[in-house]
Amino acid sequence: MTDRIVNDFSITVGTVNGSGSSTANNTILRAIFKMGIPVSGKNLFPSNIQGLPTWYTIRVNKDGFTARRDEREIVIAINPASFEKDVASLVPGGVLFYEDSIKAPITREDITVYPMPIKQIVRSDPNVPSNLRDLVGNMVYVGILAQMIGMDLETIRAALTFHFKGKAKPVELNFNAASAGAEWAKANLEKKDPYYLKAMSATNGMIMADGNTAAALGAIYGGVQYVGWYPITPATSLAETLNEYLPKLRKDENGKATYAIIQTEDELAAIGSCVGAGWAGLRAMTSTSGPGLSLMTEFAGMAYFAEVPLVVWDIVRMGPSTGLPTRTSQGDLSFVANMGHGDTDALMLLPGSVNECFQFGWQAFDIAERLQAPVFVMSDLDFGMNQWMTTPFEYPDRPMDRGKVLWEQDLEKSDGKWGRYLDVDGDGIPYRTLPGNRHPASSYFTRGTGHDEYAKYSEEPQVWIRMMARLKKKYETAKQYLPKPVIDGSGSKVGIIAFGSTEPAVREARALLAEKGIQTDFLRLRAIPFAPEVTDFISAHETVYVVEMNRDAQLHQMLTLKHVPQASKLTAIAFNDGLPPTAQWIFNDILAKEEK
Amino acid sequence: MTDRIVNDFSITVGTVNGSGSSTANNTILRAIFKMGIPVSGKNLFPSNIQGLPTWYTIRVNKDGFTARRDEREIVIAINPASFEKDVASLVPGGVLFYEDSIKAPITREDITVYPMPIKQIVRSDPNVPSNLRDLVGNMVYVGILAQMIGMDLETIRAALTFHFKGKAKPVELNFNAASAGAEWAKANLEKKDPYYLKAMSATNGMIMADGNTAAALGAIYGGVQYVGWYPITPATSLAETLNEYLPKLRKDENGKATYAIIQTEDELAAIGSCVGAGWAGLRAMTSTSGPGLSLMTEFAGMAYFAEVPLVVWDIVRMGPSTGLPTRTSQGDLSFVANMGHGDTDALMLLPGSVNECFQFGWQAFDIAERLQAPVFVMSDLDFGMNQWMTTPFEYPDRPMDRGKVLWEQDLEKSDGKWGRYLDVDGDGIPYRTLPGNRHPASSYFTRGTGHDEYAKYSEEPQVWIRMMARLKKKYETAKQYLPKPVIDGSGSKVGIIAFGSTEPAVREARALLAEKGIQTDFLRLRAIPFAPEVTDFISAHETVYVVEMNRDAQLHQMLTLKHVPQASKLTAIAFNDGLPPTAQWIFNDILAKEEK
Amino acid sequence: MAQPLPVAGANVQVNLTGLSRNDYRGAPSTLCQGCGHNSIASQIIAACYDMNIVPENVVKFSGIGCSSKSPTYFLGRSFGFNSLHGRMPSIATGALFADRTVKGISVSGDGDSANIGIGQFKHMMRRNANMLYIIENNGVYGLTKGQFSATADIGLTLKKQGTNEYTPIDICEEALIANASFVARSFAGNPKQVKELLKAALSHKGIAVIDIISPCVTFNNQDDHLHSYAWGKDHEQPLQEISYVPPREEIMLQADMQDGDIVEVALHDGSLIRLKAIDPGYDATSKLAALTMLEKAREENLLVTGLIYIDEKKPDMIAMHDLSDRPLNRMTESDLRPARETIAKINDLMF
Amino acid sequence: MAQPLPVAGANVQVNLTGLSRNDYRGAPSTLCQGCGHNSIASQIIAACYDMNIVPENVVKFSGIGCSSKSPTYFLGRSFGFNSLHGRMPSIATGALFADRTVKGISVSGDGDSANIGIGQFKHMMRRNANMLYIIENNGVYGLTKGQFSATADIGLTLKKQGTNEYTPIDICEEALIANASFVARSFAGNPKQVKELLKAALSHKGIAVIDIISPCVTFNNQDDHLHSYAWGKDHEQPLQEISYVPPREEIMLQADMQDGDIVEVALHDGSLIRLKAIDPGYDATSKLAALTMLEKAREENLLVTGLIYIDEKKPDMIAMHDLSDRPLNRMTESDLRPARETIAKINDLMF
Ligand SMILES: Cc1ncc(C[n+]2csc(CCOP(=O)(O)OP(=O)(O)O)c2C)c(N)n1
Ligand SMILES: Cc1ncc(C[n+]2csc(CCOP(=O)(O)OP(=O)(O)O)c2C)c(N)n1
Ligand code: SF4
Ligand code: SF4
Ligand SMILES: [Mg+2]
Ligand SMILES: [Mg+2]
Repeated sequence: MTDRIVNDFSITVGTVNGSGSSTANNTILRAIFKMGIPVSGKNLFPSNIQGLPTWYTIRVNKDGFTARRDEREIVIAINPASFEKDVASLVPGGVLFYEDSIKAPITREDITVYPMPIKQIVRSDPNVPSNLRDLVGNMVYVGILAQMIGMDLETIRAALTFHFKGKAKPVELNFNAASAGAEWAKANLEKKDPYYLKAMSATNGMIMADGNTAAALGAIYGGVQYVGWYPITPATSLAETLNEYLPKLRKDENGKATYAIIQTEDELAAIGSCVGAGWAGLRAMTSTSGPGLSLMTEFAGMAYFAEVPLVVWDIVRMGPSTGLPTRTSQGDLSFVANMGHGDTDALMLLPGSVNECFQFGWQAFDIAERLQAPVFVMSDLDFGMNQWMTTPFEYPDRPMDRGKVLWEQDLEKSDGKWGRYLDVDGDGIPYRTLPGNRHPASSYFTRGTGHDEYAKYSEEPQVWIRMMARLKKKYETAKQYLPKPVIDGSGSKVGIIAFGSTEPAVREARALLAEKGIQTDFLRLRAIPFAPEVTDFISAHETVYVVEMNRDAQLHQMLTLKHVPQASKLTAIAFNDGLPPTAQWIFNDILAKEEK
Repeated sequence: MTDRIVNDFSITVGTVNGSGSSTANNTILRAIFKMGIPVSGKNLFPSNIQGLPTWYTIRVNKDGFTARRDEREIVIAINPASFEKDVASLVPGGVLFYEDSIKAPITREDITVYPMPIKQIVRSDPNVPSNLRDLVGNMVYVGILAQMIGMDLETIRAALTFHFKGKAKPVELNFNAASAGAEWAKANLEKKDPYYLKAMSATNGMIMADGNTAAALGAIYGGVQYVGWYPITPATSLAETLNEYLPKLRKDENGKATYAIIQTEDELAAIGSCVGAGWAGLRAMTSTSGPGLSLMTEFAGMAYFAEVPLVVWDIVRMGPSTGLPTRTSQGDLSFVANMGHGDTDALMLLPGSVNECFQFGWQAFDIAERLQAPVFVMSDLDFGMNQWMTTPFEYPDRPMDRGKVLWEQDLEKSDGKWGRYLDVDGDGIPYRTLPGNRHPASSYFTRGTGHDEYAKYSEEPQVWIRMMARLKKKYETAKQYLPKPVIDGSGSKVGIIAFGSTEPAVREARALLAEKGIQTDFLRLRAIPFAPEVTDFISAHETVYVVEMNRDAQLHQMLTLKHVPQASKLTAIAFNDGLPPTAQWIFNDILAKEEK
Repeated sequence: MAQPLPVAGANVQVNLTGLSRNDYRGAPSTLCQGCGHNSIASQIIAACYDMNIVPENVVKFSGIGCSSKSPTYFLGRSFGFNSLHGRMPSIATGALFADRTVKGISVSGDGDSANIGIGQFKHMMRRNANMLYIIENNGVYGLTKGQFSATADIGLTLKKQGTNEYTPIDICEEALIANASFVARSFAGNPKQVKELLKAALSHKGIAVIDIISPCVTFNNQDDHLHSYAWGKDHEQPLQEISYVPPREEIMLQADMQDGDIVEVALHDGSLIRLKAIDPGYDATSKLAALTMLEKAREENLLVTGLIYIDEKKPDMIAMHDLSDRPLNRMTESDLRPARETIAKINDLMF
Repeated sequence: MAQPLPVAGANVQVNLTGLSRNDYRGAPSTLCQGCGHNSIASQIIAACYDMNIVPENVVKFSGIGCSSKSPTYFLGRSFGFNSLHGRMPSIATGALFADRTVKGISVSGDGDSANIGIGQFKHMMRRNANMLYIIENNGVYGLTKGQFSATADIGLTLKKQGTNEYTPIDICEEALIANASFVARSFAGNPKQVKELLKAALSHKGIAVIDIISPCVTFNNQDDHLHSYAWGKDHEQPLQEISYVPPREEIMLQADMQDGDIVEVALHDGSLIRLKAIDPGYDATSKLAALTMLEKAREENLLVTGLIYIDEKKPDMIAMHDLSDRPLNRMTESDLRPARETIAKINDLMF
């Protein structure tokens, strides 16, 4: 037998959706996390509710590289429909756990095979009601796996207790099933494979959360007051989390709501109501994905032009069109950058971790109100719907920035003299008043049509030019309010620019490249328009690889346009098949280009 | 008195909309055209129905330069509200005709002034019913102008006969008013200004038409079968012209319609119904402008991805948002190029004359069906709603291209074997069948979600990659089916690239530059994606100015991205205040840059 | 709360809030002369003046169209939002959460609300926001020069459009079956009724829809078709004579109300709508009666006007959301950001 | 015209077109077990088989949702278009002009047609396209995991959503007042009625709406709320016993139809719907009766099912557009491009 392989492998569970296996799979993930071992879990699920093949991939890595890998060392095969494919997907020397009622032949000789009599084991527990047997059965494979790779049963209990919010009954039921599995394995299986878990302390002080939860919580700490939304995968859970936590965190002195959430009739109304709320002075947000975003186009253009603050979370899924609703992508950048007819500009925030989903959750409102503009936060399905390790969420480190708002007393001071679209401060950002202001000079008339500095309708050519030039200026000003890129480097010749959920894969790819002698610096972009630091980074490197998950190298295009004289340095590493990227893919592609 | 200035000046009528002056103004335009003198007319109107200031500008130019000019040699001032501004707008030495009931003081000494007692003259004709006096009054200034600058009264009659479709009564009524005006002027006004018209034969064999009419007629000759539309300025008249001409030109043997036109409930339904019709094998089109286009985003993405042919006419007006509904722009390029979430591509046709509006009217269908994709024809308000001189419309010079469609007999031959998204020919374009095909193997299931070569739903990563790569290939193939650029040049160092309605201004600016010793070559772009000729043109020049009507130099950006190594050659000449560009503006800008 | 502008000169007549009629006007209209929309704007001005409404307590909303322009022409001292075609309801929904003491007055057109906007219209009814929703219904698209709207008469022939083949949408029926809490119909040619209905609607808490037939004199004013002044004059049949009795006013029957079948409806603010039934027995609190009446009116080719339906008990949007009594848009960080100590608890809730 | 596939083996039962029931099936369902939508798909298969419909003569349309997936699961030999959320009606509108001999069968959900799609739904009714329009109504969004739709019961409490405060939209009322020409309601738990109504609807020329209560067993199947099997079973009250009599079949009363109040409605293709009134005197040709019945059913908390309204005389979309008798999508250049000589005339029409 080969040497032990400890805390460095991937586990894939092949099952069907709607079968309750997500509890089991999350339990494995959490149990490993509780053992202090860096871990990640990715759910690869179909766009339906019940009965189709689903895979859950867990990566355990002692060095903290938790990007998805294509290689599967351990496969737990529960689904007869995908069995053949699942078996074939194992690396040589890999391990197959399988539900022993699957009768398909296993022809591979290079793997270790453990059959699991799950149904039998469940039936042997008289405490499991017959209608729950299938559900609870999933915990049996958790127990068997635990026994075979050395997962701590107590961490399983902790995971279950969390999952069932402490409710003793389901915890016991499920824990017993896991224990039964473990006992059975102990008695019946002989360890023949090299894969082991061993407790560490690498996750101490960390938490696990998904990006949508983090975003929703961040928004609550950002003082969100209005949510207009429409369900769509993978954005739904963001609004549903607001629904869950807002009532707990945000009541006034009389126990009444300081916010309103409306599930509108569609996405046009979702963003429309945010435009209304943002205009009227509420911190307004919506969350959506591709098709919904496309429907928001007309209002996005209006919010840009009438200068209304609001926040749009785009949890990107694979487009174009309905595309792959349950697959991840970074393919909406170009669209958002040009969202709406006529000349526009867009402010985009690009969170690069679940913790940043929380941070940008509150910061997005400050930015939107400061700049009186829609802010698009570009998350994705991988962030939004998967559990990630993260440092704990931190309380906002600065007071809210409500931007330039004039109330009654301000107008009294200025004798009621003000102009809604007047560039008083020379930064392109005008002042605004809010409905409900009772000063008789407070009101103005808002429109998406041409208007002058005093919000009066105007078709004057010069007025139009002035307003559009001021908007351009405002988007220049924006750069100082946007999160700066995060740069990790020490003067290498090769630079990498990436953003969002590719971060772990890029980090790991850099390590792989370093092993080959290729040192790289890394700029993680956090906002568009680009900060000056981005230009400096490009200037400071001989080659800059731009890594992203889309077909057309959208960020690469945007960087090229802004850095024409240096454009030849910029090399696109763009690929998108719906799966989170692997470090290997990035590594291979850069290596090939470096060796050319 | 200075020398005569013959056939080279601009006339502006300052009036109010809804007052019936458009008949009068069009009459002037047409009468001059009938005199064989090159002429253009631009209506500068507000976004309401009645009572606000409106200007109609006519440019007469013997050399055929008919772009708008800022300079006004002759002003006819009918509107008291804009009187002061109108008087101020005259060039020194200019001529003011004004309604003499306007009592404002005229302080300028450097102009010739002709008061016009319009009301009196109208009242003196007992044949004019009192309720028509205001309307007919407009013709009085036409007559006075005619008399003073030497416009032929018979050409006025010809223009009126056309306008009233030969109906004798209104023709007489209006003609008499013009005659009365002319007679009055002859008797009472003494010519003191230098501006004269003189008959030429420069417009022989030409016609006058607006771009929307041309587009509609072109579409009819292209066999349009389905029109789903929603009213919006400046696109409305396109669909209304289809409404007018289709019944005349397109009945079957029983007098029944071979087409359907539906004014849908909104633009989502307009394009949606075109997607349905195009999918089912009809030549389908819609026409819209900015706000409507934004609403079409989700369907545009679907048509791209599900590969449905249809034609969208975008009669561009000033955006973003509702913007300036009655002002012109070329500001939708970037939006259309990125229309829809996810990775997309767009086919755009860019007509550069009213005649090309007709040509692209029919060609767009061939291209859409050949490529199984939406085709966006980017016209604008200046084309769409103004009268332009043009060579006559020509009958299509080639048979219809219905693209790759399989009917019953085709499937019989292939034994029913085919795949909707199979790249049989290696050009990225698959074959399709149409509902109503009765072969039992003909049907397939269309969706905006991921699908394989046989149109089956698929979430397979490799399938997705394959399909998206084939789409990319298809858009490469597209170049050979799109209209090539028109190039005018002879090896100058300086090139100009422009498209659409800026053509006359560019042409004139080139003449002005040539006078300054700057020879230029001109590439008029007619389609996106770019043909190889565009690249050749850029390669062949030292400097290339990209002229366009928008703030952000959108075409310049697109050219830059496709020509990064040569990008430093490309210089943006971009400006958009809602008015059609003048040659002077282009000339000044290029000259300043050339002299730097 | 209000800060009324000083009244210029002593001889200007003012209402109880110290404002003159002028303070309720807006910019001069740029609509066509004779357009029904202008006459409605005048009645809005009159109703607000009569009701002593403080303009700063109102927010105006509209979509796109000639009708949707009209908020520019009244209540120049109120905030206004001329939004997108067909999307006014969504804008209003969000905005009306900002300050619950502010009343919404919105104007839309038949194209705006029955064509492109019918979806937002229907769902706005369900939310029952505290807003007067006027549809200035002329059967055509005025601003784009005379295409059929969804309320156009079947068989109507227009110049460039040919003949309308589609059965019209009845805005009041649409509002009713979507459970709107106040539904009325009126006619721009009957300004007195328009005004009284506006007052009643402004006192209603929740969504108040008034479908006002408002002829487009430029594109659709054919004597033999609904949406013309002539047809309206000939075929109008008011359901009731309506008078609005402000809160705290002595409740006394006016002379012309003495005989006949008088019904009074109490509104939440203490005001009353007094209805002298012309169609005796018509019960404006019954949805079924309302639907029946509308269907019969359609069959008999009548323009029945008046208060069609009212439900004073339906909770409005603010109540449904159990909203704070304080205006949300005046809340500050201390109201909106959970206390520092909560963050640890939140982290504990994660795994 | 049809090219029926050869039938495998002699013992397979076939209908008059020579097709077996299998020829009407689609791909295996990927919906949840027990989902109402599956049972409706089975009845579509059964009805089409019984009616000897040639699958190639049908085009399927849907929006997005669990319900909208179901066209994959029936009539695998028909063309189909799974379109965008809420936008099926527009797709169908355009497509149904292509070949007038093709019948549309569409499936939508309550979210798809009453929330995002209510606008397209309403305007589809007005166009009266020749299409069966099924709404598989479960009061929730199934595919996005159980949010309230616009048809959700007021007071319904769902896991993550809390309690629904909004009054529901009644799809049949919506269809009726938009002047749909065929409106019915049924219940997935009453497959026999579903099937007969489907047959009647498929024979109707024009838009035929069937609102079918189709429980979502995963997210909304609470015994005490509409949209559950249990509630439906307890509260269903059929208006009639319905049987569909194909054209040319001998018209004979079946035994169980012998007594009672029998009404027959003739459809354009010569078939009949035979209604044995359970609610005697109910007149399915009266819009007012239909509205009254629906309002009463709502008040009395009943699930009234059956044929609610039918108007066989309303011209359908093809007729309204005076369309050629030949399929438009088989026309060629000679039909579609005006003759060469016309171009000179056109140029003459310009100035
Ligand atoms: C998305 C969009 N589509 C089309 C238009 C063009 N448009 C402006 S007003 C209007 C119709 C208005 O009709 P209605 O609401 O009845 O108002 P009216 O002018 O008759 O008062 C249309 C179609 C637009 N502004 N936006
Ligand atoms: C534009 C858009 N918004 C949102 C979605 C996400 N979505 C998919 S199905 C669905 C709801 C479907 O509900 P319903 O029509 O009732 O069908 P059911 O699943 O209940 O049968 C939603 C919101 C989408 N696909 N497109
Ligand atoms: S066009 Fe019609 S609706 Fe518009 S302002 Fe004129 S009369 Fe009124
Ligand atoms: S989630 Fe509900 S609607 Fe969707 S398939 Fe399952 S039971 Fe049917
Ligand atoms: Mg209207
Ligand atoms: Mg549903």
